Amino acid sequence: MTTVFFLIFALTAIGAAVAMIFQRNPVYSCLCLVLAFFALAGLYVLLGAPFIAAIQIIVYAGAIMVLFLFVIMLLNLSAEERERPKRPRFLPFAVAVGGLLLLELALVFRRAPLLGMPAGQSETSVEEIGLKLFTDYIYPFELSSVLILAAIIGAVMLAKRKI
Amino acid sequence: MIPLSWYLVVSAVLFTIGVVGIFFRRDLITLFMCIELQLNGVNLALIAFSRYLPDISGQIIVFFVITVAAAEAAVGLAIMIALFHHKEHLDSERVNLMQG
Amino acid sequence: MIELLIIAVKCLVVFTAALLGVPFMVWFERKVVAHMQMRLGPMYVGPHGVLQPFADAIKLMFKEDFLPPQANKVVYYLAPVLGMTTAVLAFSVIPFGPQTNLFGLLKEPIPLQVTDLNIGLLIIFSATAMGVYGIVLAGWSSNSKYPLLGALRSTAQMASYELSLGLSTVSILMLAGSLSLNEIVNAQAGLYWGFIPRWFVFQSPTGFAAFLLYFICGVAETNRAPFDLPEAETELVAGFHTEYSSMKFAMFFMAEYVNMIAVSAIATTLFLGGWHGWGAGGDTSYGWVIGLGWFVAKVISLLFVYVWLRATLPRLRYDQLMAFGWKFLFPASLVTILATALWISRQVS
Amino acid sequence: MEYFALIPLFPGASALLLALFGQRMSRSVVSAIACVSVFFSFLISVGYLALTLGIAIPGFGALPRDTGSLFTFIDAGGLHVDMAFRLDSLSLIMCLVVTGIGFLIHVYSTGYMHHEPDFARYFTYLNLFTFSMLMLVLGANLVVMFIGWEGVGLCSYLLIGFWYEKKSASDAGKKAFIVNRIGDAGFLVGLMLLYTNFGTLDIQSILSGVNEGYPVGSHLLNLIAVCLFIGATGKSAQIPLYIWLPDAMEGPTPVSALIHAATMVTSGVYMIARLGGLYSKATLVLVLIAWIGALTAFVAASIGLVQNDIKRVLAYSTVSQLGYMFLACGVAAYDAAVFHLYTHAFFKALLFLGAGSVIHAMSGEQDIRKMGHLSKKLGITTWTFVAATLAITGFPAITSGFWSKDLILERAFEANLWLWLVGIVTAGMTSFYMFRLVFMVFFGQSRVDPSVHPHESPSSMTVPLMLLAVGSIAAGWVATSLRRFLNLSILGAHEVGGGHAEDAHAGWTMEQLYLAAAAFVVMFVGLMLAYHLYVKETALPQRIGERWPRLYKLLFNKYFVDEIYGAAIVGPLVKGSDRVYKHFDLGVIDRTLDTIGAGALEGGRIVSRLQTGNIKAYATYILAGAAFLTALWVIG
Repeated sequence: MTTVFFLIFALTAIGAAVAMIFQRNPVYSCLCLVLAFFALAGLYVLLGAPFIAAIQIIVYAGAIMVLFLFVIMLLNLSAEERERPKRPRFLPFAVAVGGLLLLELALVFRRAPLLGMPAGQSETSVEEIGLKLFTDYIYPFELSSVLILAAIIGAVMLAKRKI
Repeated sequence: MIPLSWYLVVSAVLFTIGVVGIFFRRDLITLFMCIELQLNGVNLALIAFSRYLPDISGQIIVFFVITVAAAEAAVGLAIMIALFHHKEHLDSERVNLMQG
Repeated sequence: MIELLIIAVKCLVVFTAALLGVPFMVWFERKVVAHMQMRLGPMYVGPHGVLQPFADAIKLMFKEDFLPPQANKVVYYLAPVLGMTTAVLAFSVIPFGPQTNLFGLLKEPIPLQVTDLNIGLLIIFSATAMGVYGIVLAGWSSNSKYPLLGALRSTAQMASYELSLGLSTVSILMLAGSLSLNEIVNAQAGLYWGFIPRWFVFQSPTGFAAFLLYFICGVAETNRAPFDLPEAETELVAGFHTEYSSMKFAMFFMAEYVNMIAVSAIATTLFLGGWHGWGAGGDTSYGWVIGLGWFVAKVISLLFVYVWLRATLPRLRYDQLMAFGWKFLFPASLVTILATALWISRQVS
Repeated sequence: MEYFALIPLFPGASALLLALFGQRMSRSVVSAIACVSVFFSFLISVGYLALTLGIAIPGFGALPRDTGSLFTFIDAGGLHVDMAFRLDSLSLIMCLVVTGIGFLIHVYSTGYMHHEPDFARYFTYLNLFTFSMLMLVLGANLVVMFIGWEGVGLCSYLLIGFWYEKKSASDAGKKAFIVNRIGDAGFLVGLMLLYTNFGTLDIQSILSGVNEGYPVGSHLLNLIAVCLFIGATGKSAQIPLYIWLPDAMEGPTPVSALIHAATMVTSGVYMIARLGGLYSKATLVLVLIAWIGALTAFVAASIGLVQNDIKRVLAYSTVSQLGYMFLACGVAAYDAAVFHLYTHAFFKALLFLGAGSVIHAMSGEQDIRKMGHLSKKLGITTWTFVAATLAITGFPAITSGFWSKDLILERAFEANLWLWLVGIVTAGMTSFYMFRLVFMVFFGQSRVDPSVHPHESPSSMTVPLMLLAVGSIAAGWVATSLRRFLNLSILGAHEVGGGHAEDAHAGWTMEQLYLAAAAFVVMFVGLMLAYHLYVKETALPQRIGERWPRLYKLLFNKYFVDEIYGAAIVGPLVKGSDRVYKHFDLGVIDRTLDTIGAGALEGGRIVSRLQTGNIKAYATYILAGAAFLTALWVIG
């Protein structure tokens, strides 16, 4: 049962990702990515991380990708200009390096010890994450708030033509 | 039971697709999305390790990655809007203001 | 196998109920608004026009299904489906009543809830967050000026109000200590001094503030008056669904009403004690009917407020809307959280 | 608590204060700060003197006294240098001279420099000089001493070029500085040799090291001694590096009095006396020092015979008197050298200040041919100047110069007859040119320009003159006890009571009487000759000059030494430098650097092509790097 779900989610994620980079229309790319994120959220659930899965959907799919879509629409970006000759300057390189990287990663994973799922491990509760976050990771947490503040100010400064 | 390496393979494939996408596509928005895809590939690996080790820290790191990604998206998209107002296009191969 | 069957049945029931709520809500709204405006409202189809919504539905079904020529076909079809789906999704985690074996029909008692997840509230937020896609995509795929503007407005509006919406529920999480809606409801059982229910609205001084904030944000999230900017007739024709007609329009229409019901149901669950009320049936075999009754009564009261708002308040200007969201609701919800934290820490110590 | 560490501190603090805030202070405040700071130092010195004389003052202990390390100055590798001071009889006498005479000259300066616009700068330099000189004197190790040594050189340069708008003044400053650098190079080499061989630069450790480990006449000691002596010839204006001192007269006259007569130029003598234990064993160098001293004394005196500038005459007399001191050092009579240093400080300061008073009165005129019969107008100046002249010429029995110069000649006689001969002839010449000066300036007929109206100087100038006059006469009366006191430091306590220190006590031998008489005769002859030539028959000098024109020209042009140096050293150096500049600097260094710079530029241009501004190119680099690193990890 789990294996089936895994296969469904994994293949969806990969398929959506591939579709994303092949779609000429940015809106479609965006939607494909949202789909991939959903599939990933499914994988997270399978991995016993429902909180992260929910966050993935709320933040990634529900906020970040909406932002992307918003910008695409605001700038009214259509499909890439077709009249300009497509010069795949980096395409051969992309294929070569991508293949190389994949190969390398495969090698690395083959070497990794094949861990089985630890027995009796239930899914992580929000409480555990919260405890960890506000004890061991309190400084990164506070720092991230500063980061977000900086991002807010930066975004406003950049996007507003006149403050 | 699904072995860890399956998740890692999916993670690697997603990451690689992101990498390939960066070379394959031209408009900056899509490049940005490819970067998000790469981040997610890494996130998957982190969560998988967090599950199999088991160590909850992996999930915490993913939490931070998502936070940072949100901030990054806000700033990055703001830059793109500014750039579009300036150049009327977002073609990565025609944006080379930083040329040395 | 029986579990799967039960879940399937539950899904079906909830889905049908949600859909059936729509015509009722349409009729309810028209009648209430009419009476508030000293009119009668629909009177001819059925007694007091109760069948009017069904007549409307039949009319919509037979209308021409128009596809704008430059429209982006796939997305154009996808958008209303997305909107409808996300609207219904929220109901999957809401508990409607206590456990029951349906007058002995089942051996084991089942909860009146499709599924009880310990991240239930997050699921609701996920659904809300995804709701925006339907509107955005509808506006964009129509390949038309007004829908696009309506969609952009609504994106900005929903993204803005979603923050305050989420924050306003944090105080409930702090009080209940759980994300599971079932546990949240159970934390509100009982009465103070025998007559004041232990709803979260009454449990802490901040509860009511949080409830108000949540409800205001909820109204904005569902694009209802006075926050119905995305479909401002006078400015944008009909907003994001200008180009939609027939059943696809009907789906947006339904999605909006389902969303209203969902927001009310969530507000009931989080703040108004869910199915708890005075004199609930307890463990008796008919207790679940009373609980369900309480739940429906509370939801309908909130829906009444929705209609009331629509009949009373004028529409906000767009900049007012944004300023209200960011400059009032957002800080207010933060203050509420802080106050709740102080309250809880005092209670604990 | 070692209070004497405060001695250099007061002028130093004052210099800092004046340097920072002097421009905003009124003249009276500036002069008060400058004078009072030096006076404080003088008081402390006097306190220690009183203590030494058996008057107990609370907080002051017996000599010698070391501060120990005040703080670590240098700690690099094996080299450890502390900031440490040592006060013994030698440095105490020097302190008294520097602060006492320094104080009087400070006071004098407030009057002399009264119309100077850059008043604060002058006193900043003067205080800084006093500070440096005291560092030099008190330094317990040669590094601290060297700091003072360089500090006084710097101040000398700054003060000679005080009127830097005048080209001759700034040139003279540069000359002094450069010539001193040559000497200092030798001094530094000496320091390095000392450090490599003794492992320390602490004076007492070095002296005890020399005392224990080295035979008399050791080559190493000779080498070190000659290096340090080169430094001394520069600082103390000896052959061959004396040429800067006459030019240094471009500075304000009180500066000439303090730096270029009384204190700084004697630091070479002080240094040799301080390292007497070392020099006594460097027998070869001692002979060299003696002859250089004698020769300098003679040469300078002979030039002084014909100079017409009042300050130049005094400058050559300074060089000449310094020659005497080195002559004394050369015959290992360090006590005599320091004793002469001490008396010379009084009368030479007095001479310069008197000359300053004259110049002040003459509104800047320095040519003695345009003076004459000034005794009428400048009573105090005249009599103090005469007192100083008697002292420098060694008028018997009552003047301080008699005691010190006589002692030197006596020691020279004991060592080498020829040295004595040169010394006695020089004494005669000294007598002649000094009285020539006196007669031409103060007596005879007035040749003063009618437009100039000489007037006596203000009391701030005359009071120091009178005090110094008293000192010039009386300073020699303590000869015996002073020498004994000095020998405490120079010879070490164990040698006091034996050797030469005893003979002064034993009364006069016949030999000493003859020597003194010879000196007196020579002095008297010089006096009479001057009187005859410049009061009686004033036309005669002219005729003598015409009779031996070559000799006159040779002397008048100072043996053409500047010209010889110019032709032999400066000219070739300039030409060589020019050639080096054109061929080596431009051709090799500049071209090398230009090539490197151009290479970097070109390299940058090539590398900057990598910076296409295209995001994908950057992504390519990153990816290639990531792939490479991962590959390394996979393979490794």
